[in-house]
Amino acid sequence: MPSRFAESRSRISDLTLDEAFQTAKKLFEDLSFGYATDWKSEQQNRRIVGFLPIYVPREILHALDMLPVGLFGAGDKIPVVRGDAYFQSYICHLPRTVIEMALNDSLKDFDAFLFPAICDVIRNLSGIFQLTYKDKLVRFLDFPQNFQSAVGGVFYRHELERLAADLGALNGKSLSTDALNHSIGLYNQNRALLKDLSNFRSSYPHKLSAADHYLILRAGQVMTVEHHNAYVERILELLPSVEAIEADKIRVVVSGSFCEQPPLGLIRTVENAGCYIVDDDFQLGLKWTEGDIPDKTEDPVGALVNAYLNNSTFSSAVYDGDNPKEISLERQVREHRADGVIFCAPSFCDPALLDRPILEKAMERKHIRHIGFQYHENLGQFHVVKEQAGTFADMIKLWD
Amino acid sequence: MSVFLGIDLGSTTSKAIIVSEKGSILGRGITNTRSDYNVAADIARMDAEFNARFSMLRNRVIQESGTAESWNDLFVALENRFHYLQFERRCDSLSAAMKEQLTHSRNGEELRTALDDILLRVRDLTRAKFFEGRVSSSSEFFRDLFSAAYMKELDGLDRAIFDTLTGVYDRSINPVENQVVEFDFKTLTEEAISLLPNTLANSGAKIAKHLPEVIAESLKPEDYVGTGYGRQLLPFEKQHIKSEILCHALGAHCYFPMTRTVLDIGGQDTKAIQVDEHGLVTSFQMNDRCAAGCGRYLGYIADEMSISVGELGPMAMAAERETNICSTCTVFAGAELREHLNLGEKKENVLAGLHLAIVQRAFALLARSGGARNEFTFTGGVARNKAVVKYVSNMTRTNYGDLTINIHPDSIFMGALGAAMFCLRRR
Amino acid sequence: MSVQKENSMVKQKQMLADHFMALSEAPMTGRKVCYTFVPGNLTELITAFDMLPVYPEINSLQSGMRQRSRDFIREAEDAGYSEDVCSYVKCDIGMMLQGNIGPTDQQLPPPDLLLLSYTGCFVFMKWFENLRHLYPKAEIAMLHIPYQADGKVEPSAIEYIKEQLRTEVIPKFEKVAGRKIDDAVLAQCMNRSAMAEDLLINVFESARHRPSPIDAYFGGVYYIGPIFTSFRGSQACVEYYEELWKEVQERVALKLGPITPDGTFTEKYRLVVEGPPNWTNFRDFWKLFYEHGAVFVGSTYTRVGGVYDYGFRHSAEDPLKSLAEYCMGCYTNRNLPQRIDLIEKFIKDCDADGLVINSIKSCNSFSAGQLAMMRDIEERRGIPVGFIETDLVDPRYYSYSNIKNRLDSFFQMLEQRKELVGKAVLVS
Amino acid sequence: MTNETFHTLGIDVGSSYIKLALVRYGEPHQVIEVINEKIRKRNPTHVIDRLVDELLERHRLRYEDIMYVASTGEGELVSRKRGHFYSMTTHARGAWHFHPQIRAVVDLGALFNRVISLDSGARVSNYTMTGQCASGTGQFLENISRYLGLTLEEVGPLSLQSKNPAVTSGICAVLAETDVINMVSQGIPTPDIIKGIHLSIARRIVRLMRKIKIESPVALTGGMAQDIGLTEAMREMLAEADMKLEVFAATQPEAAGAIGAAIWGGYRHCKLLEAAA
Ligand SMILES: Nc1ncnc2c1ncn2[C@@H]1O[C@H](COP(=O)(O)OP(=O)(O)O)[C@@H](O)[C@H]1O
Ligand SMILES: Nc1ncnc2c1ncn2[C@@H]1O[C@H](COP(=O)(O)OP(=O)(O)O)[C@@H](O)[C@H]1O
Ligand code: SF4
Ligand code: SF4
Ligand code: SF4
Repeated sequence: MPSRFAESRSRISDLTLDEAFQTAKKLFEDLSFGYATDWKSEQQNRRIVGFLPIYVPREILHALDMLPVGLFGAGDKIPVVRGDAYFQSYICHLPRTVIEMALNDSLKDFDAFLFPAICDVIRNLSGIFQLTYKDKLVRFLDFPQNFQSAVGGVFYRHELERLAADLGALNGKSLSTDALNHSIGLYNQNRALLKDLSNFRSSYPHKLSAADHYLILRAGQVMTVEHHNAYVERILELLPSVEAIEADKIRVVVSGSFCEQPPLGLIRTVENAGCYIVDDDFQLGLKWTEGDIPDKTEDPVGALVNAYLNNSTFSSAVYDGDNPKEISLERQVREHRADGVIFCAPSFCDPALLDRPILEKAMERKHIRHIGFQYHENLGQFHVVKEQAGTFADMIKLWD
Repeated sequence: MSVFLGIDLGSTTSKAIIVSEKGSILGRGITNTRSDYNVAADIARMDAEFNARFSMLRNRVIQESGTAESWNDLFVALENRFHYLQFERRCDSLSAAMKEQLTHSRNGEELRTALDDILLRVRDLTRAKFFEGRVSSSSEFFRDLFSAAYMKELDGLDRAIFDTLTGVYDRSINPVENQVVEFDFKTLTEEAISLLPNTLANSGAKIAKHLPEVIAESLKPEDYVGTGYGRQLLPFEKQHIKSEILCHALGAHCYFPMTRTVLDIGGQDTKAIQVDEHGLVTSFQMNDRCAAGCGRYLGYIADEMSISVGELGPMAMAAERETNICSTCTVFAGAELREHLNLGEKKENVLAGLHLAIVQRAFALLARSGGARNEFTFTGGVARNKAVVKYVSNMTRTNYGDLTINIHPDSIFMGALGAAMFCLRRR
Repeated sequence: MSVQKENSMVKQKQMLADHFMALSEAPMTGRKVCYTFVPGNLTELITAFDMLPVYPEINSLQSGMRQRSRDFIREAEDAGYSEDVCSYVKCDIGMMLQGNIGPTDQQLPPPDLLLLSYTGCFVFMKWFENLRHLYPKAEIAMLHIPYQADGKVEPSAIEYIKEQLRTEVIPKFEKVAGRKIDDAVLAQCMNRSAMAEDLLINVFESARHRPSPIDAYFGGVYYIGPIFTSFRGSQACVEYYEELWKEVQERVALKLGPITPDGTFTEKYRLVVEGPPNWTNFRDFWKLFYEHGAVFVGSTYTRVGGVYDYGFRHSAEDPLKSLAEYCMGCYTNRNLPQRIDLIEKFIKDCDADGLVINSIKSCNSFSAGQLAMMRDIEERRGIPVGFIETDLVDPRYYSYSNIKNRLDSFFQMLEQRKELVGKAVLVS
Repeated sequence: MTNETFHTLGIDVGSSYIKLALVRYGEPHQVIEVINEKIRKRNPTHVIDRLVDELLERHRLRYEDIMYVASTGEGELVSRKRGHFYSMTTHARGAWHFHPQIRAVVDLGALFNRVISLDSGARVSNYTMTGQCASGTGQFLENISRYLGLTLEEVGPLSLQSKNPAVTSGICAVLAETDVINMVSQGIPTPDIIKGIHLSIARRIVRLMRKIKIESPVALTGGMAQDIGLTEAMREMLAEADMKLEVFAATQPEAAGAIGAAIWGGYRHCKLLEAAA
């Protein structure tokens, strides 16, 4: 069968930067998930597993010969017709486009759906999927908020094993130590590459726009990890020779956009209004684990569990008892030499918005300038964003 | 004969329906809603009553003569004249009020002469329009007819007179419109008959013969129900007021018994209603107090472009594609429209985008109420807009498959019919 | 008209007054104070350490009823809390920012322990993270309750909760209380809880009678007061339910409807309701139903602090296991299909004419998915569903005319149905 | 710093009005002329070009004589500009120019309202603005006055005559038409209707003002600041909300953005000269 996306996987080494961005854009815009269905059709026993924001242990899926595909809503790419029938006006936008895609058959080739525990909306969306897809595997994945390995760890291991067993039943595979170690290695590599990319961007923000950076990351939510590794590697090769002049813009960290994604137009508007986004939490799931996970152990599931308990990044979805998020954010600002923080969260997002006062106060204590606004993924008018970000830049440029 | 009355006091138009005890529609009446809801209701009711008497008259005449064909044209001509006479009477009150205004004016005399002249021409112009059958009785009301002709007459005048005379009109129309003008059916009909062309004088006489029988029939309703946006302001007792949702559903059910979903886009609100096989509502959704997504949205856009609502649809139909409209808010959409036009986008395309936007919003509401099911009935003033109808049909097909879509030219009366049928159901 | 008061009501009032008195005296008496949440609350444990519980949600609720919430919410929004987030949190935080004056106009003591046992809602976690910043001195215990995502309780989840109780929660209690847990008190509490739970279920199930002797929503929120908050496991609580059950039985015998603030009541429609009530306009809201002769025979909100309808009772046998099971079972910790099943059970058991969903703007935990539930119920039972939107304590989201409009149509739907069924116009 | 003076030009492109300010920069800065013209469905780019040419001609200046042309508002539409500043920065500066004692500026424009807090040196320290809904903005007021058949200039004085303001809820800028007609029909006197509307606009603005911490005194800028009825209504609403803030309309409020842009332009010009030197 001729596959539309196969080419993008084979021809990496002579890819130009432009082509690379085109690929990412195409993947971003393809709401029928052609890449995934092509990949699935190439071999029997392959399965597609859709997951919602923000984090799932993709290593396990990969080891079971499954393609994890991130479902991050559909932005403004589809009109929401039936999705609104499921969510009242005061609920965030992401679940609407997800359910819209489910109802318009975009997800028909998916074999399973995972709903990580991050908020009540995603949690209840799992129930709607249970009612909608009676014949598919719909799993809610609880993450422990207790970080003792004898307590939360035991529970999480159980969750992961149960998940692996349920998923494995879909294609008759079971989790092998070797396969999982191998997968962990690949994802370690992926995170390292993305870290390099992000460092590059932070050092040369004029050579790679935030929107393109974003698209490269987004591609990682659809591509196989092998493909994405090669792809990012190639981009890293090409980026240094980009010719561009650094503009007179301020440097900002964007915080709060961990789940429902800001529209590309918003990311562009912020940069055009004079703010280089030097770090963000847009695609947090890809960079969830900090550092490498041991990939040569007897107990790779245990390694994943430990990584979750001890090496997770910070986010509004995780209890931060011993690891206050305001300190992490400060560190992020320092590390990226940012001039300020833009709190930019989805409307009606309880986790992000309830964190905001805590974070804002902490920034004020440290005299870090900040502004905040809210968005929804299909926002089309960026006027207000432009003015707010522009004034923020004016403020810092004219006086600081 | 027992008759029943249903009144739907909408935000833009007020409708009345009279039905017989068997549930057949005897008469329909419609007028523009004005600040005094009682007057609007009264005029609509009167209009429906006249309409009913005309049908009775016609039935009798046809029964007697045995042929229907030739009479139809005759009755159209007769009713046009009848309506013109009403126009004339109202014109008289308005003229008086306008002149009254001028008495305090410095150069009053001079202006009065000018005004007299203009009013005469307004009358002539409108008479011709009526006599030639160029008035659509369900969407052009006294106010619209008068102001159209009047403004046309004022157009060429010099600035000062123009301003004074528009001011005079602006200040007079509201009070006059809110007075009830009593008409006597018999007198008016006789007069209308006398206005028929000479060639039809014979037939006119035949009609006149039946007048006494027809006016002898009582059309006093045995029971009545009011509904619509303004229903709470009607001086009706509680049992005579019903929710517009239920009335629209029941009305749609009467027109199209297979209806399971009704979408009504009116001037100030949009309703999506699910109905069962008995015409009972099973669920519904209504939009909030925001103009985005209802008739006023289009009205506002039309104002922005200085065209009439009637022209919007045809213009949007000529589009090559739909410009993407980002704003939800009506006012912002208006600003966006200007931006697009300044950037050189064709106005047809922008309009198409605006039409699509309103339909998308209506469909979100529809989805919330449970989606579209077969048969799907689309009603309300906005259903007269061809472009909206096009998008409604397209979106229905893509989202809900091949459904039968009902759009009745009379469907503006659905709420009123439903209200009338309520009376019947509770007998 | 004078408001009718029954013994049980008087008793409950006294219990509350005593409790708040004890709280206001806590700084003097030295009793330790534990802030915690209603769903999945561990009252038995708190009592076993002789601590006094404070429920921030109840404070918010009371502030709403006493028309203070608008101010408190504004205070919190001024402090940077978004308009979009749960108003319970804002109301509570606003109250603290204004001096923590509780429902009885006495100042509430600050917490010695923040017991974050969060069942069925992620906002609870955020809420406590915020409280932690307001009370940096308090000890914090976190108890994570997994979700019943697959419609059943995984044994691993019970183990997980037990382990957390053993290694995290109880040690923190012991640290704050300065002593070990009193197992005998705990056992006694568990047994008394079970007794009260039996009686409560009797009361709820009395709604199967025609006319229903209780209103399971507007009355129900009072009936659950003692058992869902500070009193479960106490003797006073058992006595309250004995009294209540006696009163209900009397009304059943006399074929009387529920006691209402406006006196007698003739039942016309029997409804089930999903979602919490509105507190800021509670009476107004009740009237909207009362005027139409509607009585609620089942309500899911009265299950947020525990679902006892399927037989669960607290038990002294393995107290930690029992507490874990209790936490897992609260209403909003159940998945949507389970919630639909419970609603359907109420509709069937009590032969209800319709369902009302009061969708709360603040509460994603309840509200996200209600429209899907509505559709499923409509399909399963073919009864009318009225969907209204209000808020718990944010008066800005209570629009009388909007609700009235929707409810009028809903009741006319019910009426039409009754009329037609009565006239046998419905051909089947 | 040079003690020379030079000319700068600020162009504020709004959604319904275009404002120009010609400034002689140099302590003290001097506002030479401001222009305020309604766009009236014309292409704004053309209007801007014509206005600039006329203004220069009137003052016998060539384009090269202007050291810095700064745009603000919808600045993309200004082709001959050197730099762009955002509305909140410029409105703050424009108001501060006339009233250096102010600590906050509230800009009441055609589609957006903005609240800006300043420190004593005209530095913007915090700000917020309206977004999705046009209720309570200048366009809303324009619509209402049109429904009532009044000019914008008449609205303010009439409002002050009200004795018994009509009660209005948060109303849509478009559907307000019906409400206004209803009020007229109930025989409510025009001043009371207007006052009711003013109070409802003021209520929204005050709610916006609560969103960030601001201190007194507060200058109002933007087109609606010319409406004395609204200013009065704001004072009443502030009192009702127990906010002790002194508000007053800035001098030439409608041109504050353009003036601010011209002044910032001068400031940047000096900076750039310094950097080049
Ligand atoms: N001839 C027409 N062509 C297109 N649109 C129309 C026409 N007549 C009315 N409309 C639209 O219908 C709306 C009024 O609808 P209607 O159902 O009468 O409302 P209501 O019941 O609220 O009075 C108007 O706002 C206008 O947008
Ligand atoms: N003379 C006036 N009196 C009162 N209000 C006015 C007057 N002139 C203009 N306005 C109001 O000011 C608004 C325009 O304000 P402006 O600050 O120019 O907006 P923008 O910059 O967004 O175009 C108009 O919508 C109108 O409501
Ligand atoms: S955007 Fe926020 S509220 Fe919405 S699903 Fe994501 S985390 Fe939950
Ligand atoms: S968003 Fe626009 S259309 Fe909607 S209420 Fe506000 S002003 Fe009216
Ligand atoms: S979201 Fe709902 S359950 Fe959660 S804290 Fe708020 S009101 Fe309570």
